Amino acid sequence: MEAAETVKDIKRADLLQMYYYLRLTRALEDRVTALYRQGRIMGGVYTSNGMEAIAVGYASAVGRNDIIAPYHRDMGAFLIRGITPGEVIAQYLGKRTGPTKGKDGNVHMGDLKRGVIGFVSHLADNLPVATGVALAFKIRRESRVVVTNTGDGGTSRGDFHEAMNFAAVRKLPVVFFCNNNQYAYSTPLHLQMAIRDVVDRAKAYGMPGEIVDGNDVAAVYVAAQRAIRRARAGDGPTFIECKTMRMHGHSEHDSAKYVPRELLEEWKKKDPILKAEQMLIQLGYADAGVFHEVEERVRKEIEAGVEFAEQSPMPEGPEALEGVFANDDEVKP
Amino acid sequence: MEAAETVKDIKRADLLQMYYYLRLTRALEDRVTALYRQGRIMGGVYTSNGMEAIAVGYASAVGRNDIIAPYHRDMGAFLIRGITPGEVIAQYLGKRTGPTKGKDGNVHMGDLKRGVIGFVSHLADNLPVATGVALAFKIRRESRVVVTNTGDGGTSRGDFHEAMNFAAVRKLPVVFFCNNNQYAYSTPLHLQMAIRDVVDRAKAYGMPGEIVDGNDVAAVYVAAQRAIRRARAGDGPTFIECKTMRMHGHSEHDSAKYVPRELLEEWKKKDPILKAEQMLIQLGYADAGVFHEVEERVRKEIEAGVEFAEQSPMPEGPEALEGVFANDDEVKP
Amino acid sequence: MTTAAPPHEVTYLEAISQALDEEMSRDDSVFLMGEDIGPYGGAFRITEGFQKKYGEWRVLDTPLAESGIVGAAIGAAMMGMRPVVEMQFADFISCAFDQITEVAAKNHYRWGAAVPMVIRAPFGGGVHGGPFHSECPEGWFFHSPGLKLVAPSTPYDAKGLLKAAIRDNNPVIYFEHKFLYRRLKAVLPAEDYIVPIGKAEVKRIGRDISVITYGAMVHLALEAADLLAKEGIELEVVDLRTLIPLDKQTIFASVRKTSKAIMLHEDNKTGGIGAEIAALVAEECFDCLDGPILRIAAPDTPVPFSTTLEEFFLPKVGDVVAAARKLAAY
Amino acid sequence: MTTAAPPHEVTYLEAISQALDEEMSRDDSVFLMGEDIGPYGGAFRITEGFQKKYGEWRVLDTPLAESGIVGAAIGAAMMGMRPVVEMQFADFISCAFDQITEVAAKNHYRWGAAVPMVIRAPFGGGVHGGPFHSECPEGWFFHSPGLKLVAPSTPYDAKGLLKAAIRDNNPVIYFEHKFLYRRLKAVLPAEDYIVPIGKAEVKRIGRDISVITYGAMVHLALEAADLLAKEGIELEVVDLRTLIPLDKQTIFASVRKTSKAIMLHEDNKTGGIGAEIAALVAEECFDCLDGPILRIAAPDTPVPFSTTLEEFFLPKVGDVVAAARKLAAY
Ligand SMILES: Cc1ncc(C[n+]2csc(CCOP(=O)(O)OP(=O)(O)O)c2C)c(N)n1
Ligand SMILES: Cc1ncc(C[n+]2csc(CCOP(=O)(O)OP(=O)(O)O)c2C)c(N)n1
Ligand SMILES: [Mg+2]
Ligand SMILES: [Mg+2]
Repeated sequence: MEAAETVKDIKRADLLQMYYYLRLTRALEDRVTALYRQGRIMGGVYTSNGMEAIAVGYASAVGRNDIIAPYHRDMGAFLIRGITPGEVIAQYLGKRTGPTKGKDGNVHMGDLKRGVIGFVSHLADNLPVATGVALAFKIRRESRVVVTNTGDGGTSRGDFHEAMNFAAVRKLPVVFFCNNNQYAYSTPLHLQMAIRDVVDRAKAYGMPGEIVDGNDVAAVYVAAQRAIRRARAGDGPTFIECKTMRMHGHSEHDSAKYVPRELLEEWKKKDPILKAEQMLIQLGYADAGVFHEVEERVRKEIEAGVEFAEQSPMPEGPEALEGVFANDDEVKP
Repeated sequence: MEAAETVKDIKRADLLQMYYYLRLTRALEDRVTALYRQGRIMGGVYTSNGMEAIAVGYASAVGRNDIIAPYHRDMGAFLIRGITPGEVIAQYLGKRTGPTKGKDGNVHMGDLKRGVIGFVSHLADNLPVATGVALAFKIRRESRVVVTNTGDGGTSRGDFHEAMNFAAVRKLPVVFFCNNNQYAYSTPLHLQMAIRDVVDRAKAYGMPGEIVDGNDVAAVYVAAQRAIRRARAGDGPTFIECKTMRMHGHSEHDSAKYVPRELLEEWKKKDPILKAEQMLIQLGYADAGVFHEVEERVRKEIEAGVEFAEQSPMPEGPEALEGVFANDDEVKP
Repeated sequence: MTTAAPPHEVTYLEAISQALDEEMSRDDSVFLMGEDIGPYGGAFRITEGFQKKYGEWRVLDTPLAESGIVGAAIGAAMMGMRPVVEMQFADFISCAFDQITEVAAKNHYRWGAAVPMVIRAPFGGGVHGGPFHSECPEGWFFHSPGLKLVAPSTPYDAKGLLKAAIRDNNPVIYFEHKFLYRRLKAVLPAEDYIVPIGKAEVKRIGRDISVITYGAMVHLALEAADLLAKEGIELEVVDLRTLIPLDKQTIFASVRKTSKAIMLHEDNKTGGIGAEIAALVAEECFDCLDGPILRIAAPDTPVPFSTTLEEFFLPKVGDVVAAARKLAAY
Repeated sequence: MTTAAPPHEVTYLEAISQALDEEMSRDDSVFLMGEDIGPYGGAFRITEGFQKKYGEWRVLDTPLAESGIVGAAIGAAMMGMRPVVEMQFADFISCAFDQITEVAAKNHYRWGAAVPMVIRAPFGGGVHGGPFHSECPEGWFFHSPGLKLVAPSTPYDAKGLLKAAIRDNNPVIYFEHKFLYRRLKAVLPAEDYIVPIGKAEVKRIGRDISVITYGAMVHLALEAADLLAKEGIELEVVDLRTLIPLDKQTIFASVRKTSKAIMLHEDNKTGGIGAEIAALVAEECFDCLDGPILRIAAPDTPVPFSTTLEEFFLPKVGDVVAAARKLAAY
């Protein structure tokens, strides 16, 4: 996609594509949640419900040869990088056709061919890894960048600190997003940190930071583009805090009673899909008919995905023994 | 010692005592260095040469029931807490009379009875530990505080981040000092962090921070007192950056060729002992005669310490097996 | 499950809650730290209601920072408190590895400061948790002098060992098996009791082969023993309960009696605790051995997610039966 | 020492430098990261002059942050680089434990991404370093599937194994023994060579007792063998060289020949690598064993600082001699 300074600079087609991915993400995660409720899915289900704009926004800004290192509420980013709904559902169901072939579950998936670093449960662990990706680009003088994301809770971990600092010292081409959704599991922000804006953490590293409305896909996209441009130009990393709200429980088994209902009501009005629709209407780019078409398209794709996943084989037991080590010919030395 | 807002508020006796500890520290470390050069000391020798004012300043401000968690260039703090030059030398020589009975070397020593948390080589590891000390005070509603210190390099570790954040969130009674001596081993500050003042890191935690002339013992003392008062009053942690310069090599085997000579020349003029003498003279508290007396006293104490240490027994081999676990009666449950 | 149980029966999970509750009531210096243990009651709801009862400072929700949490627990412990840290999953203990092995474990040896602290680590597989929610990290800490490790297999031991751990003057890692949380129930004594650290238990007496195991695998061994008894092979099942310090006496006594030994654990085979016990037996009981010392353990891979893979990965009753038959033939 | 040596002899330390230098020349994707490795040349001066030769971006001084360093190496490795990370002392690897065991070790298994990375870990005692500058951390990683571990005992192996590690497509921890740095010298081949990962070496052929060991202890075993030969006891000394994957074939072949085995290592005894090898032997070679499998290792304590204590702590030639005599009597 092309460089944009404000939402007006974004092409209609690009905005519509982001809208599509918002819907695809929402529909996919809703479907996965339904499967979970039916007892079809083992393990946890963490959704980005109400926060889809962040992953969709940043992943839309990333170039074909760039790399992303998403976190556990970035479904849109996986999809934009070409991991299909079918593959995602297969992953949830432990099928051999999921990106990890059943070795790992839920959003713990990655695929270097599609530029996606696999998510590690241990929060913030992938931030130093992202700096290393950027370091490789810097050493080889490639104009590629890496974009990564973390939750507000994840910023409390030492690995966040070590990654931010290293990236800043070496002016690495990496963009750090932070999905500040007010909670880390049941822990509210004020028990997580004694600052109100996570972006204040960027100052500790001499890194520019900015706050963005995380529910506005265009705003996220524009901010991501700007930061990516900086990184590509050799001007180093940026930290972007996206203000948002976790609308579901931490995972689908969690009723999130600890979240005040009014807070959810308030944020419900700022739903990123709603916002995107209002924007598209306002810009004259789309109407209810278009939204309905997208909805239909998405519905079909999800159903096709469910079918693909359900018809995929489970891995055979002994496959558990495969893949601990890479082969000699897997990477050319 | 009593509360002081400026150097003028500090009592003569207190200032003289700090001066004494500056001299004692310098003399002790010089003596240890000499022993090292004679091949008498195994392991590393890290001195606080040229930075003595920091440990002497903060440890002088600490109350009898408070706790310190010093780092590896805080010899003055050990001494002020009552660990004798003899014990220190015994520690260096691996004697049974050192605080660790030969189990550990150099400044890796501690003694809870004297309120000193033992230093751990792994830099910044003791910062979370210090927050836990403060947490115990807070839970028990004791008006005690803990003061800890780290180098500029140590602030790059994740444990620094996790400790600072936790202390700030829970407003724990802990004071974090940072000895910014421009280098971490051979690594200059600009390769350690992309900020010029380490104190900027405090902002990331919503913690007040201040910069102090680390070569001015009175300034360090006043800043420490202020922060300790805040902590004791329940107002939470403070971060204090002491600007200083490492005047010796990282350890005594290191010639520190990587440090520009002019930088050392410049800082030599700001030597903390020189500064203290100028101040004492200016305040009319002391003159060359007093300084000479202190020098003499210190010399004798060091010599007595060397004698004590040399005459102390080495531990017997099988003592290596002792003390892995605490006994049942060591702490009352 | 719990609701259907008669009121005096408690689950393994409830036994843990009870131990925490009773120790907190008994001793003011006991307090809890961890992620989401306060109003939420912890990922597994073990501390549900605790914060209401004991207040915010004794049931402390922390930032998401395992190294910082454990470090803070160490500091508090040195000041005379008895912190009990909850890892949300044992898997995240890797983030606190340095504090545990370098600070907590070495403190007393180095300079005599006791660290009476407990880390609760919900561990183990069979819960479809995948590589990061099923780990058995005990092998790492087994090789870290200065730590005590316990791993209860029953509600009774879960309660008694946790109380003993809290009263111990050393850092203790308490491995609680997630698979057992709601699957086991028992009636526990009304009065205060502990299960002493360092004592294994012979769970089933048998003359033919010793199966030495711990945690969820104890139940696998007992199942296998039932099956094998029908063939006339009598397994003796030794539940280690404490992993460090090992109860060598009980282990050796059993092997000296049966002359044959199987080590069984859910942790990866290479470098696991079974290796140490096999080595000890090979060192100390060689003269009375009538057959090779067999090990049954998970293969050397992460814990796979998919049901088919995890099933293959985990030791099975059939593995114990097969090994026992093989040994019986000696 | 180096200066006195004839020009074609190199120390163990220089062998490491040579391997790094040659691999960096051969392959642009090889680069070095660590604390103070640039202008300073590293705490042990292994990379002295490297930054001048290869530039700031291939010999990268990092902030003081082991977890961040290893994490970055993992990321770079996934992008096709071959980072070699220097731990200033192996002891500090505990700070990077999580990145190593949870990210590097499990990546390929989980989602197929290779992590061709080497971590150089200067380890071991006998240098009066005390608890934090003498550790043998290999036992922890021995129990972490997905890592390869090597531990050379000679300059030849030091060079050859490091080159093999750098060319390997997996995370390899390279344990270089500080005690050997300047104590060993050898003439090395002029041409490029590697020592393949996974191959042990019989350092001395003997018919009576197999001593299985690695690292600095190899030399202890050889010394003991010389002494024992005078009494007519012939030790066979097996140098593992690679700790993971273990060369079981060579181990078993030796034990099958001698029928008696001693495991020797400097690491703490409980849960050490000797336990695994003893267990393997007890499992696979039981029928040919003529005596107990003995282990000689450091006791289960941190490494003490004081000379008298450290001397007591470390395995000694006399320990090997005594164990061999005991076994010979079987
Ligand atoms: C190191 C680590 N500790 C604990 C957990 C368990 N855990 C999973 S998600 C989560 C909360 C994450 O909060 P945040 O980073 O704010 O992300 P969010 O889920 O709110 O998007 C916790 C505690 C973990 N995954 N990793
Ligand atoms: C975790 C860790 N990594 C590496 C080291 C090795 N080391 C000891 S001191 C030092 C430099 C410390 O620099 P700084 O924190 O600035 O303190 P200074 O010595 O300058 O006072 C290093 C790298 C260590 N002790 N701990
Ligand atoms: Mg959050
Ligand atoms: Mg410094």
